[in-house]
Amino acid sequence: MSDSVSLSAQVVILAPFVAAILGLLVARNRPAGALISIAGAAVSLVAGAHVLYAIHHGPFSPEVPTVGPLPLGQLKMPLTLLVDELSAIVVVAVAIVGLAVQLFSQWYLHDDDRYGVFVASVSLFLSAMFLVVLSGDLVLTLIGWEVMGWCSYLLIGHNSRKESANKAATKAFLVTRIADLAFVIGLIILASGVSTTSITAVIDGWPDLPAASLTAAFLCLLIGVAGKSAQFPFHDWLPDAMEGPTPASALIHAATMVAAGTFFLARLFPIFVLSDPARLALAMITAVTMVGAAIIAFGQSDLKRMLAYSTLSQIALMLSALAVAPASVGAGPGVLHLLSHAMFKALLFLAIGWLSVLVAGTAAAKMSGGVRYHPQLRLPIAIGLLALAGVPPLVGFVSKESILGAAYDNVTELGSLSGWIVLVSFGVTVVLTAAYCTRAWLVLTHLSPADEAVRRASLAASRTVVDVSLVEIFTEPAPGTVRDSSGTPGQPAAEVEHDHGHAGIFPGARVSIGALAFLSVVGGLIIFTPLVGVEPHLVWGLAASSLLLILVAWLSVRRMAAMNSSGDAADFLGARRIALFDRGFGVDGIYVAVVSPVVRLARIVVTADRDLIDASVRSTVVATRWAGAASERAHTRKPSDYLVWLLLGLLVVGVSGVTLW
Amino acid sequence: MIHLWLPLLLVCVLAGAGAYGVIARRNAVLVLIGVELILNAANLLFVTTASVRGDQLRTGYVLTLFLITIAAAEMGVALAVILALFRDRGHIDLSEPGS
Amino acid sequence: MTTLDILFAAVGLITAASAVLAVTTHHLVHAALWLVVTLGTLAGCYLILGAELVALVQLLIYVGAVVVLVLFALMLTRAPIGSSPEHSASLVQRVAAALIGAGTTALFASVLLPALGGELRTTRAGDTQSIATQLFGSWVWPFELLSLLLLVALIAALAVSRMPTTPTIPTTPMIPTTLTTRTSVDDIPAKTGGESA
Amino acid sequence: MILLFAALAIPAVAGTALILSGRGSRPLSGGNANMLSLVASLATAAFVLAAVIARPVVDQQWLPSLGIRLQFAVDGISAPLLILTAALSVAVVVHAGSRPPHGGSPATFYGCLQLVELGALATFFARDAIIFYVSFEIVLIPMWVLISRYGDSRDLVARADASGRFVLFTVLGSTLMLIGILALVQASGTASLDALAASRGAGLERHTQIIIAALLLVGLSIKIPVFPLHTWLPPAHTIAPTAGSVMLAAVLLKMGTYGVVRLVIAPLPIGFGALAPAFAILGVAGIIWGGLACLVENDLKRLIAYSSVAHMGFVVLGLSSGTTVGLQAALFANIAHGVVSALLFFLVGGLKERWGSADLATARAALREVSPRLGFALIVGFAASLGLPGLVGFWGEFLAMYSAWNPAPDRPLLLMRVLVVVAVLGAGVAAGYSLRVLRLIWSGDRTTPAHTDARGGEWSVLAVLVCSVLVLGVAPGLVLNSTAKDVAAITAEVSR
Repeated sequence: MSDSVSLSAQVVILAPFVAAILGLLVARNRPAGALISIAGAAVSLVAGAHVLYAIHHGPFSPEVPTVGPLPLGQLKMPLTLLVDELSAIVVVAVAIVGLAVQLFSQWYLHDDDRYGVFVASVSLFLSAMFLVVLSGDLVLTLIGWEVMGWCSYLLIGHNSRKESANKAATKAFLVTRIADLAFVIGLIILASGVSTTSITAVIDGWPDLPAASLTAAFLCLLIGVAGKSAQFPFHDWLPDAMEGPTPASALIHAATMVAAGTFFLARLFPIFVLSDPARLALAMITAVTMVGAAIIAFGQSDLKRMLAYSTLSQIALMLSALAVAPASVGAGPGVLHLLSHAMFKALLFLAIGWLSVLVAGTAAAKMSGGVRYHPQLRLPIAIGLLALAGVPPLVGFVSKESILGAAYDNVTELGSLSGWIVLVSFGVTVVLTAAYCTRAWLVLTHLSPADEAVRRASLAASRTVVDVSLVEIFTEPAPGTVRDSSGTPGQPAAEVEHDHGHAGIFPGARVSIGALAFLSVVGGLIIFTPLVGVEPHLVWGLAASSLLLILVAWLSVRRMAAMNSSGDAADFLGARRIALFDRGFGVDGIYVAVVSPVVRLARIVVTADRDLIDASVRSTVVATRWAGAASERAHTRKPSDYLVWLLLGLLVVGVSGVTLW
Repeated sequence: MIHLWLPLLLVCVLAGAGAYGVIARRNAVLVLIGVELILNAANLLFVTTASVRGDQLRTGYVLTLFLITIAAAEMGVALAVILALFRDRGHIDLSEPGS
Repeated sequence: MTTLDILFAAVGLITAASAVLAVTTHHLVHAALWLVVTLGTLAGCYLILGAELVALVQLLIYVGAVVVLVLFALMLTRAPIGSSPEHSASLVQRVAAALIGAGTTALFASVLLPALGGELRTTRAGDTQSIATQLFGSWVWPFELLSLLLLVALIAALAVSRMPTTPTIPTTPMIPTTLTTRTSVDDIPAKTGGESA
Repeated sequence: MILLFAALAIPAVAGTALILSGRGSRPLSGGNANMLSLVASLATAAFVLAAVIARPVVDQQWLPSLGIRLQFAVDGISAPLLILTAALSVAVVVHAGSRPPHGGSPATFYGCLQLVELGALATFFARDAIIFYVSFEIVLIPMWVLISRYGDSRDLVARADASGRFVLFTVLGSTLMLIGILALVQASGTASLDALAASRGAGLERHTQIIIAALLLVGLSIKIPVFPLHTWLPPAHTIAPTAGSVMLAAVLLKMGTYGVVRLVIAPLPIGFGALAPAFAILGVAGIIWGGLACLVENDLKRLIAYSSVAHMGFVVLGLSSGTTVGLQAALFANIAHGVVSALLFFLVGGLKERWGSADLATARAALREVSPRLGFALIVGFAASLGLPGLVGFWGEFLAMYSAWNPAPDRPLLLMRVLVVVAVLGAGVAAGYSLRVLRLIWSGDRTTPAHTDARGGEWSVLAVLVCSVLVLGVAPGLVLNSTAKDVAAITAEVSR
């Protein structure tokens, strides 16, 4: 039995990896690429399911070998996988989303000439994500972690013909990479404490080691996690990353990669709880992010970007669970929200992606009334938004309430500062989340075709966004429809439907959206089954009050929306403020302020390299020439002078011979 | 019986005078005179040591004889060079820079 | 003080004085003549040290031949008769010469006098017969080589004096071609020959 | 033993024969010379491979009056480097097959390549310090010919400058190294590298060790090159023909670090320990310096040369740590840099031929659009260059940083940790310049001026290198297992 678990765990990672390589080899062949990529994800799902099944039904060895331990003297690097309930359930969730995304992109990118490369990158990404989840070794985690970042770079920059996509990709990779530098140091500190990179050994060994080092390690790791999960102050790359094709956004920038930090901290939770300063830091970061991102999300004029900000907020939520959960509660609530968020956020992204194809854009103005025109999307989007808002009995409700429960436990049991911070910011976030969900829903269901032209004009005025050239995505149709409507901006959506309309959507894509919607509904119930192994912890009083808050938000946003002719509650803010929200309050400027001194320093370095270091080398040439000229001058060409030197030399030789003998 | 410091002192004086002559003179022939003095200092040293040592091979004396011969040969060649120089330049002043 | 000491001191004093004069006098011809005195008295010194043969050869070759050569050279190079101070070097050079000369003297004195200076020795007879025996016995090969050297010197002197005066050939300055100066392809030393193909 | 001599004799004979035939009145044609050279390189590679497997040992009296023995052997440390050298020699010839060298007879070009291979192989085979030095020097002149005659002929001043720099720097370095070697041999009484390594500096005073180690380190640092001594590298790379750049970056630089392991760390542990902090500081300075220079450098070849400086900085950091992990990291990073820089130089050399220059400021067709193969190789190359985990560049950097974080007990802990933090920043800068290059030449929508994609020999070379980058990145044990035993012998650590 144990052998089959090991084999399945290896297959989970290898299948998409092989699919990525094969996919690259057949990149020109669309059907083969689709088959390979979907098969890769499907095999992973089956293998992952088998692991999940098998570990509940029999003994197994949690340590699974990979490429074998590396001989590194006093540092042990076993490079093993670690299979347990936590990793198995997350593997299954990731595999589900991955398979759904692969199916969806077969349709979404069906006229993209780089479809083959795209799905190969997604396969590679899946492999890396599985590696992070199954990793039993800090180095394997790091490998998966960074490869995910690289895939994210490739996928955001998928449409590399577009400058804004290239910029967004570069920004995303650089921001996460810079945060990862601290992550690497954190890993090195963790590993050097116990002279091994095995995660189990790290968890076993660190409780006996100095707490200060542990805090230092975790603070470094938190920077990395904040970068990867787009937490304040590294959060600004994620909205820009929406330049990538929607399936990639759904998978990487909503469901999996950005949540990997949560998983990693959950993995290390037994020692993470030992470091109160690190937990407080995490609580503060997440509190800022969850409230700030939710506020910004409300004002976004682009629904895809709104989802991106909502992702920030939700990830902050799951991280905050780790920041406050008492050791007795464990990492369960955070992981639970990870799983539920993966489901409903992927669902939302795919549904919005579908809608964006139908209406040729993701701007709120273009999508206005989209659900009314395309009623087949009504149910998936409604489920997604309700789950996001945390309405029972959907999956989002269960997971959020268990986070709330964890925070409540913290406040009642430990009474720590971080517990209060999270509790308060959670309350604010609940209201805000409900508000922007309501707003999105009202925009999508708004029906006033007569006002269409007016709204377009007013929106064009508000679109003076100078963020990372993101303005293109508002004015251009989604990547999948570039060819169809290029040159005819503002074209009625109906014409695009000929190519991409509802009639054209592939059954696989529909099934994948349906499956995600189904899971978002029943997931909340599944959580209560022993299969997941996480016991949700609900505090009914708090749950009721949060529901009350949701209701208040719903009503007030409705009222705000009704006051606007557009039906968009955010218009209440005014065009200028919306532009500010679209820029994410100008955080991008901070990055520029960090990068430009580096570039200036680089210019100084190049100048110094030429005018200081190399000049000192060149000066030896000058010195040699000068010495040559000087000694040439010393040669007067007068024999009598030479005779002086000759005899003087002989005398010196003689004297030194005598004295030194 | 003789105190050796006397001839040795003469050796030193001759060598010093020769060295002075080599440097202080501008005329090539006079420089040669300095060289001769140094050579003779060497000769005197040979003879002095030979007189007090008196080895079987009579090395000191024989080498002195050889040295005198070599000096003669050297003088011949040197003077020929000086003459050639004189014909070439019109002077044999060693303080003038060469071409 | 032995008799020989007194004798040597007298002769040696003349030798030293005339040597100094030979290198300091402003008359060119006088210099040559003071050289004669030096070489002659040096022969006397050899006699006192008991080396008759060496003394005779000194007189014969040095005084007889070498000095004559010097005088000829002076005449052939149109040496001025009478005092010619312009032929002595600058003051700086003479000071340098004096220092180096004094230094040489001091150097030799510091080596020779401590080593041998305190000794009082009988002068062994460097009798002619034993020298001749050795010269034509043990030393015969060097002796013959020396005669060859003389012959070569003779021919060389002849050749040098007959050498035609040649125009001076400017030598190429050695300037490194790399690093700063423009170098054409041809300047780089060819490693291969078959470029043309 | 016959394997070993054959591996050295073939390039020697082939190289001499090619150079001689290049001098004749009817020189060998380019195609024939390429074919001959290819056969020779393949045969050499076969013998090297056989020697690596069979591990022959040669130990014969050679110059008894000088105490020099003809000692050659293969061990775990030199084996990967030997394979790298032999494989790249084949690759270089294959790659040059479709593009005849400019500037002189092709036969001479290939002959020089053979001699470079000879010198590099002999350096890695040598187990006698004097023979090591002689082999080290064999490389110099053929490399100089490659740069000065077959280099970029657009700017003759720059070419003369680059080749002159190369020779002068290297000769200075190897002279210092020679003095160091002689002092080492004199002080320890043996020239055998094995005996020197076994003695571990026993019987040598601390200050003697420090002086000798300093001489050797300065000499070898020029070759590596370590930070303030690196200014010969960018011009040499820029000017050299593709084959020359590849051999220079992938093989010649490795001789420097290999020399540090063999001549300094193994025989002079105390002396190296005293100098290691300074060495590490310079290495890290190189990481930052090279990385920053890459951020604004506009000549692609120079950029890669500066990135080489940065990568070698990690090797230096690993070497300085004095632990098994550090040495393993350094040796692995050595190989990794060999593979990655070879890939990048093949690529950039090909691009320079297509573009006419390697200037990044000029607008070019996006590689992803017009030449996807080159684009793919480029993206893998730069991903490896920025140290992306899972590719070959990662292991050396990560392990070097780990080792410097936990250095040997006689190293200053705080300093080394500060250096790690700075080195990590350098890794961040590496990401910056890699993405900068990718943005400039890989992505974008320009399709003019169009150029051809890689195919034939060029593509096969690139593909093999891309595969090596992946394989070594996924399975670093291939190299680490080879070096482990001998590294442990050098550091003589008791595994906890």
